Amino acid sequence: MESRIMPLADAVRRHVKDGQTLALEGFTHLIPTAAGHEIIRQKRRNLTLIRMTPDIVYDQMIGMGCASSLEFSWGGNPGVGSLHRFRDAIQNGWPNAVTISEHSHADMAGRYQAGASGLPFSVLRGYVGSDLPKHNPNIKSITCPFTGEVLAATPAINPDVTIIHAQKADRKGNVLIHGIIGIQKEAVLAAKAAIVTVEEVVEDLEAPMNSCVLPHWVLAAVCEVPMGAHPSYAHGYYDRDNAFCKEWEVISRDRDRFLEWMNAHVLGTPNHAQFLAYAGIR
Amino acid sequence: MESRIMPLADAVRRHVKDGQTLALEGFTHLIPTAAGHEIIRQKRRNLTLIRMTPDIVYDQMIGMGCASSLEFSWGGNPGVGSLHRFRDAIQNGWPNAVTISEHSHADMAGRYQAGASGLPFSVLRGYVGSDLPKHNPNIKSITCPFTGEVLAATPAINPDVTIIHAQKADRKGNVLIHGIIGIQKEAVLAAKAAIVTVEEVVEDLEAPMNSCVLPHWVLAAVCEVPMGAHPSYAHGYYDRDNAFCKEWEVISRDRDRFLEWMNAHVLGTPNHAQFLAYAGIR
Amino acid sequence: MSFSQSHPGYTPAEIMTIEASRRLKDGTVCFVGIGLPSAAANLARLTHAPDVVLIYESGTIGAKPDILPLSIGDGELAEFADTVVSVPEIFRYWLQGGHVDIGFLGAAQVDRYGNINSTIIGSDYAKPKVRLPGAGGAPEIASNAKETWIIIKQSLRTFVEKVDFLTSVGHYEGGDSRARSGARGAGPTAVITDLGVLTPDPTTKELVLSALHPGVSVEQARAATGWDLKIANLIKDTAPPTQLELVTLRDLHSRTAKAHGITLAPD
Amino acid sequence: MSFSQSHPGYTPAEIMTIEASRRLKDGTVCFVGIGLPSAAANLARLTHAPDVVLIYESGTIGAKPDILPLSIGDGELAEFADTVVSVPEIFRYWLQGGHVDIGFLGAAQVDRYGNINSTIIGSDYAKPKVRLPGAGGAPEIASNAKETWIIIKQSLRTFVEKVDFLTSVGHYEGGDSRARSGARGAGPTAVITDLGVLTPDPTTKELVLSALHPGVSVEQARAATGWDLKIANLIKDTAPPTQLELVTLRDLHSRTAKAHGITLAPD
Repeated sequence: MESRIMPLADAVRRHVKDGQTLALEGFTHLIPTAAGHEIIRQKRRNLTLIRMTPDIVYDQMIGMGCASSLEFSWGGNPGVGSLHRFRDAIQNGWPNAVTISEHSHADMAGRYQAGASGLPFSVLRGYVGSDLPKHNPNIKSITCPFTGEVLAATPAINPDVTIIHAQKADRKGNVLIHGIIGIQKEAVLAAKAAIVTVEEVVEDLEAPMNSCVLPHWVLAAVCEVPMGAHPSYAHGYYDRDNAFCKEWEVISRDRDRFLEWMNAHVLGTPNHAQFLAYAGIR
Repeated sequence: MESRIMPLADAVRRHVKDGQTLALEGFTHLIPTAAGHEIIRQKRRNLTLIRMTPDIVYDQMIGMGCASSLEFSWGGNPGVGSLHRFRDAIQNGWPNAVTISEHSHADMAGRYQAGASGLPFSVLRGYVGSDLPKHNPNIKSITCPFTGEVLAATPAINPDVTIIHAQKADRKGNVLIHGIIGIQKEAVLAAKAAIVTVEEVVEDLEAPMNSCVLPHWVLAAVCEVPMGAHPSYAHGYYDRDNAFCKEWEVISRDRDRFLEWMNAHVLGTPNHAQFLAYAGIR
Repeated sequence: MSFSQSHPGYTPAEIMTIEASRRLKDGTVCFVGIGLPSAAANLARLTHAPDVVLIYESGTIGAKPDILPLSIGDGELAEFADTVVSVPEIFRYWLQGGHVDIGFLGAAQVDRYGNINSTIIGSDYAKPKVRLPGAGGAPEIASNAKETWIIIKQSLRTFVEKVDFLTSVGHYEGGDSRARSGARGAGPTAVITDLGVLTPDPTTKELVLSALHPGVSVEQARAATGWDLKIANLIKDTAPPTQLELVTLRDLHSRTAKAHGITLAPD
Repeated sequence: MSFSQSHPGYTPAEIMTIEASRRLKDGTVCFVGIGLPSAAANLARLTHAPDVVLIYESGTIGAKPDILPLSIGDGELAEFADTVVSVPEIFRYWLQGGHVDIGFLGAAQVDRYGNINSTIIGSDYAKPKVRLPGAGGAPEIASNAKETWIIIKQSLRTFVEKVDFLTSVGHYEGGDSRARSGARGAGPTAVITDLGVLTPDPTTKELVLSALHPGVSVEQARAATGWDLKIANLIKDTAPPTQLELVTLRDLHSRTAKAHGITLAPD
């Protein structure tokens, strides 16, 4: 059996291609930042990015020209403010035009569930009275065959590639996620291929019986990337870097300053360990 | 705040009424036998019983005349054989006629999920080619508004009362279920009222962060009933009583012997502790 | 300690948070938005409502944060929660399943019927004047909770005749239009601002000024409202903060600032 | 040790279980029914396929029971599993989600196209001759796994021209009717019995006898089949059990009997 454990650069090179639909998921916790940086380094283009809560790493990918489209339900730098690269792309088409497809959290969660469940669509008691369906042709309605009630129906999400970050994997590549687990299990199971970066590879997961475990055989690649979620956090490993999140507000406001920072920190470093060292993080 | 912790007889008296739709769930593990016995003692009638896997306790309730209808997906004495009281009721109307509504496991699970999710129906990639829909008007079809695929659609399950058994509760009535958790969380959240019997009430649940916990405020009653799942098992407390399951095959074959056993063991004892003592169980 | 009206010894943001917190009854199940709703809900929990149940959309049920979360998914929320479930579960089983008493929301704009905008400022969706973060959990919180509360600073910018974009339904077009639209629950039963409290007229469902914070005049409230604000027959006076409320809130904020290592954007 | 054909030193149930186990490749994801499928799958795991992934419908993924479960929800399955999930999750995310390679089923009746009956014996659903336990997980295992295997003792009672009740779809009415019905996966690719193995004709999809266990004749197989059984051009001979297979299977059964405190119904 070929090992699923490999360097992140190899996993991205092997599985992430131009023009794909990509979900880097994480709900404030466990955001796969290192994987996003590697996609920027490998200069992937024309990606359709999906995420419930696009934040700094999607701002970076959009600003560096990786994305042509974004599907989301809440975009911002949590607790800080707006995503300036995201706004610049939508409002001014810089560095390229990015189309958006906008949903609600409940809907996105249901759509991932449908994707993970092998169903073509999701049913939701939602969008009542909202203007969102007027601007999103993917929000349709469906009638209950028993009660006659009309509900919202939206297409399942089945990304070409889902990437998430987790606390640990064992040597076979079984992964344990712990704490705020978000939408990660669904995003992985819905994908055609899934990459997981982890804080560490251990001998024994020591997973409680009913915890959130992803068996190695649903994963395409598992990559050991310590602090791979920075500036997000990994429960039990390190806290959120709130100072960096505030700093990003300043870096990202200006196109030149953004490019300068990305060139030096991301394109100028060969991998996440070097990025952390260069940025002086821990 | 009124305490949810009360004797089982009080909980059944307060919440279980003739003619209701009732789900006593448990998937081989944690079957709420003591609660079923209490319903028999209180002589509830005309119940619509729902359960994915009706086994001994439903055989007893049906044989004692509590049920007029049964909704299920697999009925048997696991590892042993048939349910004789269930068969006698269906085939011969003894002690009263019982109508059945038959589904598959995947469908029942989805229907409970829909019920827990506040949706009126469930969508399933199922029953393809099967004769079951011919005999069950509740299995309809629905067309995906995006792909045009035709899928099965079935009504949500929302029992009047769901009863489950779990390992432990704290003094507020928060419940931890551990091991094979089956459909219990969905059955509880889908119900108008939920009763949980537990092996023990403890100071601290010591629940792992992402484990299956039911907060006290979704429960109508929590009852401490040690060995309340016998002859089923409670992971971490006691094993399945396979000898009793085999013995039930003999007791239940014959109407008179069945009635004699139920009269002596269940109607003849005031509660589960006395039942266990009378039956010489542990 | 007494509070004079001219130098009340507390800020408008504080009285807004405190007044919102007072309304949260012990034992209520509250689906909490980040920011002001979270501050008010936790103040309630730390004062008169120790058994209020706080649910955050990140999946934390019965959260008891000792510091205010900076984001909806902070580890602090998980650490002391009764249980932590997945995001689809929180929206499907707990919110849509009908287990939430109060949906507690912030907003960028609110209109006379309590409809919420958190999507764009401007009239053209494709070319917005300001692109806001988007819907998040709000549309389904607003249409599935048993009732909704909105907490927002009152100004001509935020209190508009008609929202630029209807993200999350309130009383929709007034009257019984909300119920006819298929939304569940009572909709917005209170809009708590830095000036006072608005509640819907029982028939028209238009938001009516029904309480004023100490020292605030009806004229101030009218001036900060983008429609012809109706005033309740009997206007209540919000009680000034108690010492306990103020100290608890300030302690909470100072613990929060210290823990996060940064000063939060002011409420 | 050698096995003579007249006194082969093993039972028909044993060679059936062993032959089924041999077909399970290491690393395969197998959704396992209770009874014979479970015995065969665990024998494979204990011999040539240590990394076979066993999923039981009770929610246990990567189960590694040391004794055979008496029921689909035995604690033994949970104790050594990689993870234990809820029943809706197992059916929706794992089976319907398309992650199962082999759906391994038992049956009360199977017909010439590999359709399964586990509902009733008799022609009248309302008044059956025998009421069987019912569908359980089988209909969706049969229509969602990448392929299906059926393990069943072959007799005129079990091998019928047409099932009394079609619980779970096989090759339906033959030809391409399965694919047209909307079922996913290849359907039954093997029916393993106590006499031999049947596999579908590539075009008609009718089950054809393609292997015989040691000492069993074509005539015996025909006599135990309720339709005009077709025979493959080249019939394979099942290899007799190896010492390792037989000892492992018997140890498994004896550990099982001892642990459950009762003798299981014979396979």
